[in-house]
Amino acid sequence: MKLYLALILLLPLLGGTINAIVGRKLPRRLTETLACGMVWGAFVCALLAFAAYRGPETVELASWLAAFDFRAPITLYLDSLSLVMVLMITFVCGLIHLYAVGYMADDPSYARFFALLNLFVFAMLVLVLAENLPLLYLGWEGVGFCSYALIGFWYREEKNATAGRKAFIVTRIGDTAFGIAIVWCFQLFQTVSISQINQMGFLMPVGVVTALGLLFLAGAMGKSAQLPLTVWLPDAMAGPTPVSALIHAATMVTAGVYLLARMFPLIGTSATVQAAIALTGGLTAFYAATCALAQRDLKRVLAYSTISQIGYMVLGVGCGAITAATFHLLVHAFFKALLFLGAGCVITALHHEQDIFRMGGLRTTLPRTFWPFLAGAICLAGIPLTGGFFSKDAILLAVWEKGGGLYGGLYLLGLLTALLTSIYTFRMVYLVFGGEGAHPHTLPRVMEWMLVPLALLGLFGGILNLPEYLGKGWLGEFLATAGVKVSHGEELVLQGIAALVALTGLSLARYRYGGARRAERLVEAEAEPTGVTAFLLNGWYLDNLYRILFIRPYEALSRFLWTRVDEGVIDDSLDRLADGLGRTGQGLGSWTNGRVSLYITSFAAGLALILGWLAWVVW
Amino acid sequence: MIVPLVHVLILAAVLFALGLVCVLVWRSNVIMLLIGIEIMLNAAMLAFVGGAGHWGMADGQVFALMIMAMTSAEVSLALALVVYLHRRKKTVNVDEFNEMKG
Amino acid sequence: MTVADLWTIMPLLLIACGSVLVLLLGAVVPGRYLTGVAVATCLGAALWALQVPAVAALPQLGVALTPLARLFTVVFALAASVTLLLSHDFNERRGIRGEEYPATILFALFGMSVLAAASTLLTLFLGLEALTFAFYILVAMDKGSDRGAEAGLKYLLLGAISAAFIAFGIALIYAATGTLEIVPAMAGAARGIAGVPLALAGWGLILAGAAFKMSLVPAHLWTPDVYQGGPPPVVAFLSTGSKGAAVLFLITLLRPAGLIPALHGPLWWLALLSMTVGNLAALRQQSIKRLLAYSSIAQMGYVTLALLTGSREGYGAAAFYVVLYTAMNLVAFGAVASLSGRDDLETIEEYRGLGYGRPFTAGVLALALFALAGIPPTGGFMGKFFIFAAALRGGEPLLAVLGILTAVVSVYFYLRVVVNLYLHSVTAEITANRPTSVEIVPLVVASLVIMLLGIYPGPLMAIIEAALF
Amino acid sequence: MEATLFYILAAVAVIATLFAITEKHAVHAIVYLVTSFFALAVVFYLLGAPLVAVFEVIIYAGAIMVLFLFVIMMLDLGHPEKAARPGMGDWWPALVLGAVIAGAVVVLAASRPAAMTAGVSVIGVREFGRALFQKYGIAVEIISMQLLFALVGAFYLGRRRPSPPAPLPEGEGGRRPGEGGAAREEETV
Repeated sequence: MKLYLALILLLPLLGGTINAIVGRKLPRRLTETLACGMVWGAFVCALLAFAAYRGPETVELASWLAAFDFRAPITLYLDSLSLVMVLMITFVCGLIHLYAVGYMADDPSYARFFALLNLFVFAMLVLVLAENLPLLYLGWEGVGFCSYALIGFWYREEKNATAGRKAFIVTRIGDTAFGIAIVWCFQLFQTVSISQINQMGFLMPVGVVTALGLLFLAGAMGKSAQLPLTVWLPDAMAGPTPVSALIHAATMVTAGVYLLARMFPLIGTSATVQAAIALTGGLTAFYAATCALAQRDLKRVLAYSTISQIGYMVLGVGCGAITAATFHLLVHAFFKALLFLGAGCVITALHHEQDIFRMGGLRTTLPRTFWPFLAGAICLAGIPLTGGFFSKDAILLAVWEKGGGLYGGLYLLGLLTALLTSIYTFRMVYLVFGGEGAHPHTLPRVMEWMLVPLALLGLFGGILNLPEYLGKGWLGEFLATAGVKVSHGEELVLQGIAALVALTGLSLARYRYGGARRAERLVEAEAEPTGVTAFLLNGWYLDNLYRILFIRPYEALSRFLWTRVDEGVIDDSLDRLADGLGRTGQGLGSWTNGRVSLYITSFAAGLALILGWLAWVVW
Repeated sequence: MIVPLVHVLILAAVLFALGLVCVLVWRSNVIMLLIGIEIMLNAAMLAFVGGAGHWGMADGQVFALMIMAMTSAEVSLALALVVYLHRRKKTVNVDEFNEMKG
Repeated sequence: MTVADLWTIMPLLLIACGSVLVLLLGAVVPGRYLTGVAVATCLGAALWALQVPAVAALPQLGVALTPLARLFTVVFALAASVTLLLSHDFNERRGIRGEEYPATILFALFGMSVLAAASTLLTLFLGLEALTFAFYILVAMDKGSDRGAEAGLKYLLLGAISAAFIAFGIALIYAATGTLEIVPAMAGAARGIAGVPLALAGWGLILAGAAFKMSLVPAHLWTPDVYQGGPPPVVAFLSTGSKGAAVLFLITLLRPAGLIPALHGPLWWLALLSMTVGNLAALRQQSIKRLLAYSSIAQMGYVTLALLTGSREGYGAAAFYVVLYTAMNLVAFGAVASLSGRDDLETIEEYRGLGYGRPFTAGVLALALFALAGIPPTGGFMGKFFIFAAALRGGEPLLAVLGILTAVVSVYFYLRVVVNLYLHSVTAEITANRPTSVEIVPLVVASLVIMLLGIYPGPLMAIIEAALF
Repeated sequence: MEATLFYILAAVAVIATLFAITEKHAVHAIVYLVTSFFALAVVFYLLGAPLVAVFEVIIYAGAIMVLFLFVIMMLDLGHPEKAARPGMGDWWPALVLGAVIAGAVVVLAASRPAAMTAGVSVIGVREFGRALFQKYGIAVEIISMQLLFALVGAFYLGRRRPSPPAPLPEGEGGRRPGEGGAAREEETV
């Protein structure tokens, strides 16, 4: 087991290092093979570890940090949660690597790209497998760094570099809270081992656990783009599409969920923290879904949908439903990777067009992309019997089970979000693939092939953890967490409601964007926002009634949330804070006015203050 | 010891403060500024000599001598720099050397 | 003084003889060969310090190669040799010639090693003054620029004042305790519940003087000007060796008796002000050298935070950070020096696109900046981690949290430079200098140290731990 | 008797220093300062440090002050009417800071005075010399290095720039007879 675990970590690291150092000198094929081979090798090791898995295991690889009575060796911890994560990460990342071979075919800086991609996988694996908090933090920051490098360094334009920096700095806010939590944990428990800390939670007063939990939550907010630290993620679309897939589906953003799940035995003992987590997740899910409704950029729609889905997972964790959250995490990893990769295909085929209102007709011209993409879309929308349906439902079920005012409200919010999800998903599908459009150019085969396994996994991911009335939930048993106990009837009713909601969303979207209406929407989209009123005069009363009653408030709300809250308040307050700090700094800088006399006076004033203080203390 | 140590130290403190005042006031003349530093160092020497007398050990006196030697090195370099800068800027006002700021 | 004594202080003698030798050789040998002699001296001293067994303080000598002194002699000697190598080609480009330069670098190193090994207040003071004195000369060494002389004057005036402060402070401590041996003197100063008042006054003066040497707010104002005006290789050494020596100065004085309670307040404010003022003032700084100057003010604030705890752990974190900081700033200023040709690359805009035009130099510069920002897996993260951990455990949660917050703010300006390095340059032609092989070697070595300390800090920490015992 | 002399000399030193720092004419200031240093030298003698007293006269009042005078004359600064004088705005902060510092040190020094040690003898030259060259032999070496480098630095700065930064024909920075006149005096130590 030790060998497997070491190899899982070392292979991507090795690939990344080799490519970083000599990648540019190697032939292109070799670089690509190396990068992909290392990740798939890690996947094979993960499979072997899975085969050999008998129970939670701690493996110490080397001593790493030791200062005075502080010890943090490189210790890996493999339990069912981390094992499942490792399998998912290596598999999805392996597919993304292969896809990237096709996507990056024309790019000269492929060596750096693959090196960073491999390092990214390595950092994520460290994060997942770490047994102690400093090691986890190392992976945590490594993921942040690689994402910064991948988002920002790519297109060499100021806009994208700024996006990378924004991602880095916003997530850094959360990281800081997390860092404080780590040091505080050490101070409280005299150890940084996660399993030990988790066992000692009951020793601490609830207030302390609550504070710790909130700090961890803040860390997760940053990395998983939860409210109010969501702003970096949509901008992070500046990177190349495989990176988006990597960040959004398999790795970075799920880190926050993983952290909360990992620390749940500790922080879950505080009801306040649970409620805060659930609330954060629920609100984020709803907020991002409304935002997604008004987007025009294909990748931004997907970005907001990621935020929304991560919100679901956080909501699940907040209800104590670790299994459900993990389940959704896995299924989401499959279908979101699928959607991003599919979007990458679409965008490449359309010469880097990202506006969904300028697309169309791809159903016939790009069928090998369309069908997998559709599979991903129905998973995302939660159409019955897909993997997404079961996993999302498991979370909603858990929320429902919690009962009470808060969780009842969150359940309704979750349902509403599911409706919105369904609407924006099919809006996207209809706009992108429906209607007529120009002929796209052909894609590298490898890109489209990668979609197929993901589509299958997404569609049939439900088998991983079937509801009880259909048989045993494998994942629930494997993770060995207390599942939610409900009667079959209740479960069926709830699933029926969820199915109904999803189908309603589908039909609403079809009504507005399907068939002939699609063209109208396109015309509408051409006009300026004020053109909407002009369109009113043309007499589509029914549609307008519907607009006024239903869609318009939502569009207004979502536009409001997106432009005002997201870009206005949250972005703006950060900007204003930065600006204020900058000004203060400038003021402090002008203290150094170049005149020695002031320097001496300031120096002497310092001395006078120190001596004055000492005299005052002694006197 | 002919007087209490405290009295010596008070004298030293007063001289030290006078030297500092001189440094703070004479921004227009770097020579006077350096003189102020000399006064401060003399105060330090006085404190050392007083301490040496109080404790009956020669260490303080050695330190005082070392300060003297160090000062002469520092002064010679400072004056060389002043001459060097004066050759370029024709001024001894330290505040006029403010090319760098911010 | 016996032969055995001589043997233990051999590193000091080597450096002193080396610097005089360089001066003498300057008369007969062309200047460019002298760098080799000087580097050989540094490395020789470092090797000797490594192989000599550490000894306890020898009362009759005033210096002793304690474990801590050995460690720092090696660090300073390596820093000096890196500086010498970095300045070799730089000085050619700038027309700084003659034997004075390498000799003075060696003299500065001499001062640092004396300070590291000092066992009496007199040798400690003289070591500190000797190294500061060497930097007065070095900063003004570039006679081609007006700024160099201006920076030299500013540094000298403030340095002389701080020398007066420290001298007076030591005088008061001597008057209060009657000895110049560091351990009994500092222990005597801390006698009683709150220390001897007279010695406390001495401590206050020393603290103010040390604040200047470490460039802590409000005695920091010289730093940006001197960093901007001095030749970059000299600034690399000034910001590392002399800062490190100043920290070591404080550690040496604090260790025998711990922190006197009354001093906690002043140190607290020094740390807080340095962290905030340094990081905030750097936010909008356009000149990279001034930016690094403000950054070094902030970094010294973190070190003060560690010292403030008065615990062995805090001193250990501070010593670790000093070693690390030496590597980081040597790389940062070394890269600036290597990129500068006839004139310095001044504003951040001038660094635009260098990531593509000068990949090596820009790469190490980016690495150093990441490390300064404290981003794992560079050493900067480890250093900050140890400091904040020590501060939290030493009972300084408020200051630690404030420090972490300022560290977050600091990420912004470090990344601003990195982003500029990797932006497409508007002007296609890159005027920055190409790194020469003499510059590449020390930069690579120092960069490796940064990475190594980030990934595997254990051994160094163990050495420091043992040395502080 | 000796105590009275001490207080008288202390007053002389303080008053002379006061005159020195308020004097607008630099040369006059130096003269006042020399007076102050003479008084201090006698104080040193009274405090049992004859050797330091002698050095104070020779080095401070003699060499260093002469060095100052030398530079003042060299730079032709002997015209007080041309020089800017510090105004009231300069004096107030300086006086406040000085008063705070002096006051604080005095408060701290006087708050718990150290006990008088009885009957301390004058430290003789022999004892002083032994301390200097045996106990602090290393310190003498350090200071000698520093003096050497004072010479080097002053020499370097005083030397006219050899040539603009272009490859030198002879390969080595021309070592001309430097006119670093300011640097000569420390050989008296």
